[in-house]
Amino acid sequence: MSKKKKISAEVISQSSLAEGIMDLRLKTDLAEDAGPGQFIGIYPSNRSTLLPRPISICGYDKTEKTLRIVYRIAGSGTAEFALYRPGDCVDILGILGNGFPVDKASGKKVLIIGGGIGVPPLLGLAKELKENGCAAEISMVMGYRNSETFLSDEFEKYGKLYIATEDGSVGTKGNVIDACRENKIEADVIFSCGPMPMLRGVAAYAKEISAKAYISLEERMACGVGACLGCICKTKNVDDHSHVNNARICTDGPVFDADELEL
Amino acid sequence: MSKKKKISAEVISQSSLAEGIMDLRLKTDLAEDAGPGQFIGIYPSNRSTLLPRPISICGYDKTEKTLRIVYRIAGSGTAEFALYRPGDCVDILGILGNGFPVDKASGKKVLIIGGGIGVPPLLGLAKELKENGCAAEISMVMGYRNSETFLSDEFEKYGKLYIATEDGSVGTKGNVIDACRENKIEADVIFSCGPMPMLRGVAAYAKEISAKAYISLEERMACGVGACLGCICKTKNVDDHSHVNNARICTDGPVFDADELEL
Amino acid sequence: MNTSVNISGVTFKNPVMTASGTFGSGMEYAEFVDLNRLGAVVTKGVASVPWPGNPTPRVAEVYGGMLNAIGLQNPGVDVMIERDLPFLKDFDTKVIVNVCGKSTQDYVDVVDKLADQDGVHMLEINVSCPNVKEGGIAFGQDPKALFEITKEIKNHAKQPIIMKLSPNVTSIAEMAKAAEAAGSDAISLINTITGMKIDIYKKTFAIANKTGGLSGPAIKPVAVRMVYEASHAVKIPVIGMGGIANAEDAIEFMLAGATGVAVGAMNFHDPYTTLNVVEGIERYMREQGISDINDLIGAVD
Amino acid sequence: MNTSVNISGVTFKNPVMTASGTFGSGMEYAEFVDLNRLGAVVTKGVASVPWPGNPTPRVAEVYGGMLNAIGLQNPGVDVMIERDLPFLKDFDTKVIVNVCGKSTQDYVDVVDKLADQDGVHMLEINVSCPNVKEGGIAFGQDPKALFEITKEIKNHAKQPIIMKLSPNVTSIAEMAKAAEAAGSDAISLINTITGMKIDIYKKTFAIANKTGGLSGPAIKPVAVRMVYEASHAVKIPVIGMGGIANAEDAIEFMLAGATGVAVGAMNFHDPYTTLNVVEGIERYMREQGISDINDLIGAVD
Ligand SMILES: Cc1cc2nc3c(=O)[nH]c(=O)nc-3n(C[C@H](O)[C@H](O)[C@H](O)COP(=O)(O)OP(=O)(O)OC[C@H]3O[C@@H](n4cnc5c(N)ncnc54)[C@H](O)[C@@H]3O)c2cc1C
Ligand SMILES: Cc1cc2nc3c(=O)[nH]c(=O)nc-3n(C[C@H](O)[C@H](O)[C@H](O)COP(=O)(O)OP(=O)(O)OC[C@H]3O[C@@H](n4cnc5c(N)ncnc54)[C@H](O)[C@@H]3O)c2cc1C
Ligand SMILES: Cc1cc2nc3c(=O)[nH]c(=O)nc-3n(C[C@H](O)[C@H](O)[C@H](O)COP(=O)(O)O)c2cc1C
Ligand SMILES: Cc1cc2nc3c(=O)[nH]c(=O)nc-3n(C[C@H](O)[C@H](O)[C@H](O)COP(=O)(O)O)c2cc1C
Ligand code: FES
Ligand code: FES
Repeated sequence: MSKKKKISAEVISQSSLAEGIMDLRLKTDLAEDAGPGQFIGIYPSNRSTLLPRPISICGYDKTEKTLRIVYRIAGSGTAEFALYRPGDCVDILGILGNGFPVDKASGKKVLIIGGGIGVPPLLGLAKELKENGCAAEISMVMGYRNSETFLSDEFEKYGKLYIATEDGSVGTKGNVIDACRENKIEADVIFSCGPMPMLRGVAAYAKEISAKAYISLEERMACGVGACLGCICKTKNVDDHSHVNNARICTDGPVFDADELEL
Repeated sequence: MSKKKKISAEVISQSSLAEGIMDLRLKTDLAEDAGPGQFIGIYPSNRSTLLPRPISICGYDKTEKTLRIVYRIAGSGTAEFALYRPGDCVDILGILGNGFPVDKASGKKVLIIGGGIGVPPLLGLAKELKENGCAAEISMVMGYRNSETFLSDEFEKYGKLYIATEDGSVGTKGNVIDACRENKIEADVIFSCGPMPMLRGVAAYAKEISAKAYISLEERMACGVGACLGCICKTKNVDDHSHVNNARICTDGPVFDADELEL
Repeated sequence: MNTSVNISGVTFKNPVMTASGTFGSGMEYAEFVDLNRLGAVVTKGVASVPWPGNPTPRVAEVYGGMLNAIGLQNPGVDVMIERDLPFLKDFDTKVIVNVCGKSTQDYVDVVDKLADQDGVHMLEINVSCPNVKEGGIAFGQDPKALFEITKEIKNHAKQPIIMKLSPNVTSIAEMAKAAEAAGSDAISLINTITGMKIDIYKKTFAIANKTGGLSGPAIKPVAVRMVYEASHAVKIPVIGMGGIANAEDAIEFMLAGATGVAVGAMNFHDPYTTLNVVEGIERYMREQGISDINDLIGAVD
Repeated sequence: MNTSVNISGVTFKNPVMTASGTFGSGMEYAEFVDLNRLGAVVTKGVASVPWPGNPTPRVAEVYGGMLNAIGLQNPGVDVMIERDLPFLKDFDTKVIVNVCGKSTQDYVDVVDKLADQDGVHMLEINVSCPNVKEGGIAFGQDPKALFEITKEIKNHAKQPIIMKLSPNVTSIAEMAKAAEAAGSDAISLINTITGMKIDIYKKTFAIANKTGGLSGPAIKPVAVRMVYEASHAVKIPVIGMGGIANAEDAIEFMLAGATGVAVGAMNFHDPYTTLNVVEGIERYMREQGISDINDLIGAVD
């Protein structure tokens, strides 16, 4: 793996996928190091806000050297990003984080579960598993608020897709676990990203069906590179690096074996 | 006079007049209230700097509703302004300050003396005196560092122009007072703007030739509207508003009768 | 929807005030803002006699704020009574006069002169100005001195008094308690934090006084923390200030424990700030379904 | 051109250091910056045993800076000796180990363990962390307590010690003098200023610990002022920090009286900041015709 860098990337395109959900493509050498489940830090140009915004990699093209990110407008930083137009430059920090352990999928029945803004990083994972992995089977369950099921058309290319919506407008009415049960989805390995309550549900479901679960966590970050100890999560055992029951989400994660976490 | 306002103005054009000297034209209703020697506050859009930059009005067109300002790139704010392109919007505060008392020129021999970045506001004054004033005669002395005698071509339209340059490349080698002496310029009224040492020289020269001098001062400002008391100058007598020997440059000035100041 | 708050028996139509020294006597900003919309106008500090203040430069810009060392230039209380108070009487807003002095007697003189001015609803006592050599902050950095001067002023004051606290202390809670124990009706905070800027090319201080008071958004987290600590240490109402730029900031101070809020340096960035804060608070209350603004005070604990 | 400075007998190739807790043990930023270019690496605070630190959220962004309440999570001094110090030994830079504790004995235990580590050139004693409940800042807000603990640590330390001062005090000069009187070889300042942020929509504190330490450009004017005051109060060298983002800022601290300077939160904004500061100082010296960096120290007075 190459060194992490802070560099300027060029905006290639940006469009809106759903209400408040943006799809941004960047030209950058960092794409060469990208893997599914990793993330970058994006710096607002507004000089009163100084910290990078952690955003997952949704897709990457190593030959074209492009990164794709899909994000929700959540505050001042993302609101600024939403204004970017082709040709604009943006400072980014990357490639950050460990990413999903795709090798664990080899020969296994894989289930990918995403919820809300946890959906985007799983698209890159599904593509990688389909194109370069050796998974025996790929099922996917994506949860949305309503009929704005962004990215679902793209997921369908990589396996069987189930959808859950809170308002029941598409697929199962309810959450992703409801959809798993309704469709009696079996799996050996689960990869997941989404809000913490959903991840807890995923970990419990994995136990039920005796699958391994690898889940991607979120926390407030400052450095993004493992130095500040801002972004920790609780681990069951003493962590190798910290020597206490804390792991750094930005470097030891964001993807963890659910069995190793105190959720 | 209308109320002061903070409003957004549109950039019409911007060009460079000399090394580091910019000529910016803005479309704004504030132009209707503008007079020579007054100024506006320009807000950087960089959110880490919050105070308006005071910049004198170099010219105005009340029918077209345009303001012209000429400024030197001196720091982060002006460096940002220099990047503005037609169509950009910029927040401005105005119209600020009292301006030159053009009525004092009526029937008089007028001498206008400018130095460095004090030159621009005098262009609007010369134009006003020529077009709407009743001055008996207008002479002008402008001091520059070198042969980059920005705006001098425009001054020539309004009266007899003498130039002083520090390096002697154009006109008198030396300062504006050297040029006044060399050309034995007589006057009843002097209007001046420039660095403090020059203004002291102007006040002394005015005494010598028994002229009245009205000089425009600079000081660090915060509010620009007379509220913070940041921008005072020392007055000979107790000031009417402050009840101490201080006048506010932003509202009582920037133009003062030199006789009333403790220079 | 009720936006009015009560501080020591005085009712304010809303909690939004101007921070002393950043709004002149209200006259300068009346061109921009309808003063009738404000909870109160807090005037620039006034002494018993005119003060000339400090040499220039008196202000300097810094990241997210500014330094000032005006040195409490003011025309004296007599001019305030003759000129500024009559101007303010025409508006339907409360008037709080900020009082400064070099000795206890100075403060008392001003307080006495203002005693029968019915256009003055409260007095804010500035014992926290970092920019004058004597008096001022000396009272504001020692709980005993603060207690003594508060007591003496309270003996003279006809209007309720607000002791304005300095953030340049180890324990703001201790200072708040001293003011309360001496009978202060309310407290306000924070005054500016002492700072310095050096011009590395000119090799001089950016402020003639060397140090100046830091204000603006840069100090907001410190101000919110101190308002929280002070309001948890005393029972008297707290007026919060320090970097308020918009309604969100003002609400943050109220949730931390402030009954009133004041806009300072951000008036210089945007002369409409006070009005925007008033309107933004109303919008927030509507959106959040809050019918009484008093429900916000100290609601995050 | 000489860029080296001497602090209590230790020579630094340049005055630029990393602020403790913002640079890990150097390992994390070695990907971005050649550590050989730095005057010193100052490590994250280390205690005698591993500390788990505070619950999350531990960091929050604020205008021009951030709040943190990490709570001094650290793997304990033994791990530092086995893992981090050997890593740092390979670089041609000085190593300053930042030490934390809850009791005097805690500090002494760490200092004793580091005594015969020749890869450790100085010890920085953190008695100013606002984010731990006991110890820490309690020593850093009372001159007597500071004197006592400094004395005790000095009795044990084999390396020269730097007492790191808290800005959350009424008089920084008094604290500096207490450290000097007790035998501290140098002082460093400022640690973070205690702040608070409230999320007005979620109605919660942005930091689980309620309060956090404010750092970043927002605090620079306060830090410069305190470095000026402290360096004028004592004869021992001062290491200055607080919001340094570039060489201009670093030079400002030196002109105010700092012999060394440290980059903290701005590493998070730009991981190359330390290197840019080193190069920018050299450029400034060339442009201004300054041949010895020591001529900058305290040059504005
Ligand atoms: C590893 C990781 C991957 C992420 N991937 C994505 C993604 O692919 N798409 C997406 O839309 N969002 C993603 N997020 C969340 C995203 O980081 C926040 O929505 C974003 O930082 C908000 O920034 P803002 O300036 O718009 O909001 P503000 O609220 O103005 O931000 C203020 C501060 O809080 C931080 N912050 C706010 N919300 C979050 C959050 N949920 N998580 C972490 N920090 C936060 C910001 O980074 C900033 O420092 C991810 C978060 C993490 C930790
Ligand atoms: C009444 C008045 C009229 C002026 N007219 C002109 C003009 O027509 N053309 C022109 O080029 N300049 C003019 N100036 C000077 C101009 O205001 C400064 O050059 C400008 O503010 C520098 O801003 P900056 O952000 O580029 O510099 P920075 O140094 O980054 O500014 C930092 C702070 O210092 C203030 N500041 C810096 N230099 C000055 C200065 N010389 N006077 C007052 N404040 C300063 C800035 O406004 C800002 O608040 C005038 C100043 C005054 C007071
Ligand atoms: C230019 C200026 C002048 C001030 N003058 C006074 C004053 O006369 N009396 C006083 O009590 N506070 C004075 N202050 C302090 C403010 O009232 C306020 O407490 C402080 O600036 C913090 O609020 P802010 O960050 O919103 O400005 C002054 C502040 C500024 C910026
Ligand atoms: C995330 C973080 C962790 C910190 N940890 C420590 C620490 O362990 N020990 C210490 O003495 N100071 C610690 N500090 C304080 C810094 O070393 C520094 O004094 C302060 O942040 C001011 O500098 P800055 O504004 O450049 O960040 C920490 C600061 C931050 C932001
Ligand atoms: S964000 Fe700094 S350690 Fe993870
Ligand atoms: S700038 Fe505020 S009074 Fe002139």
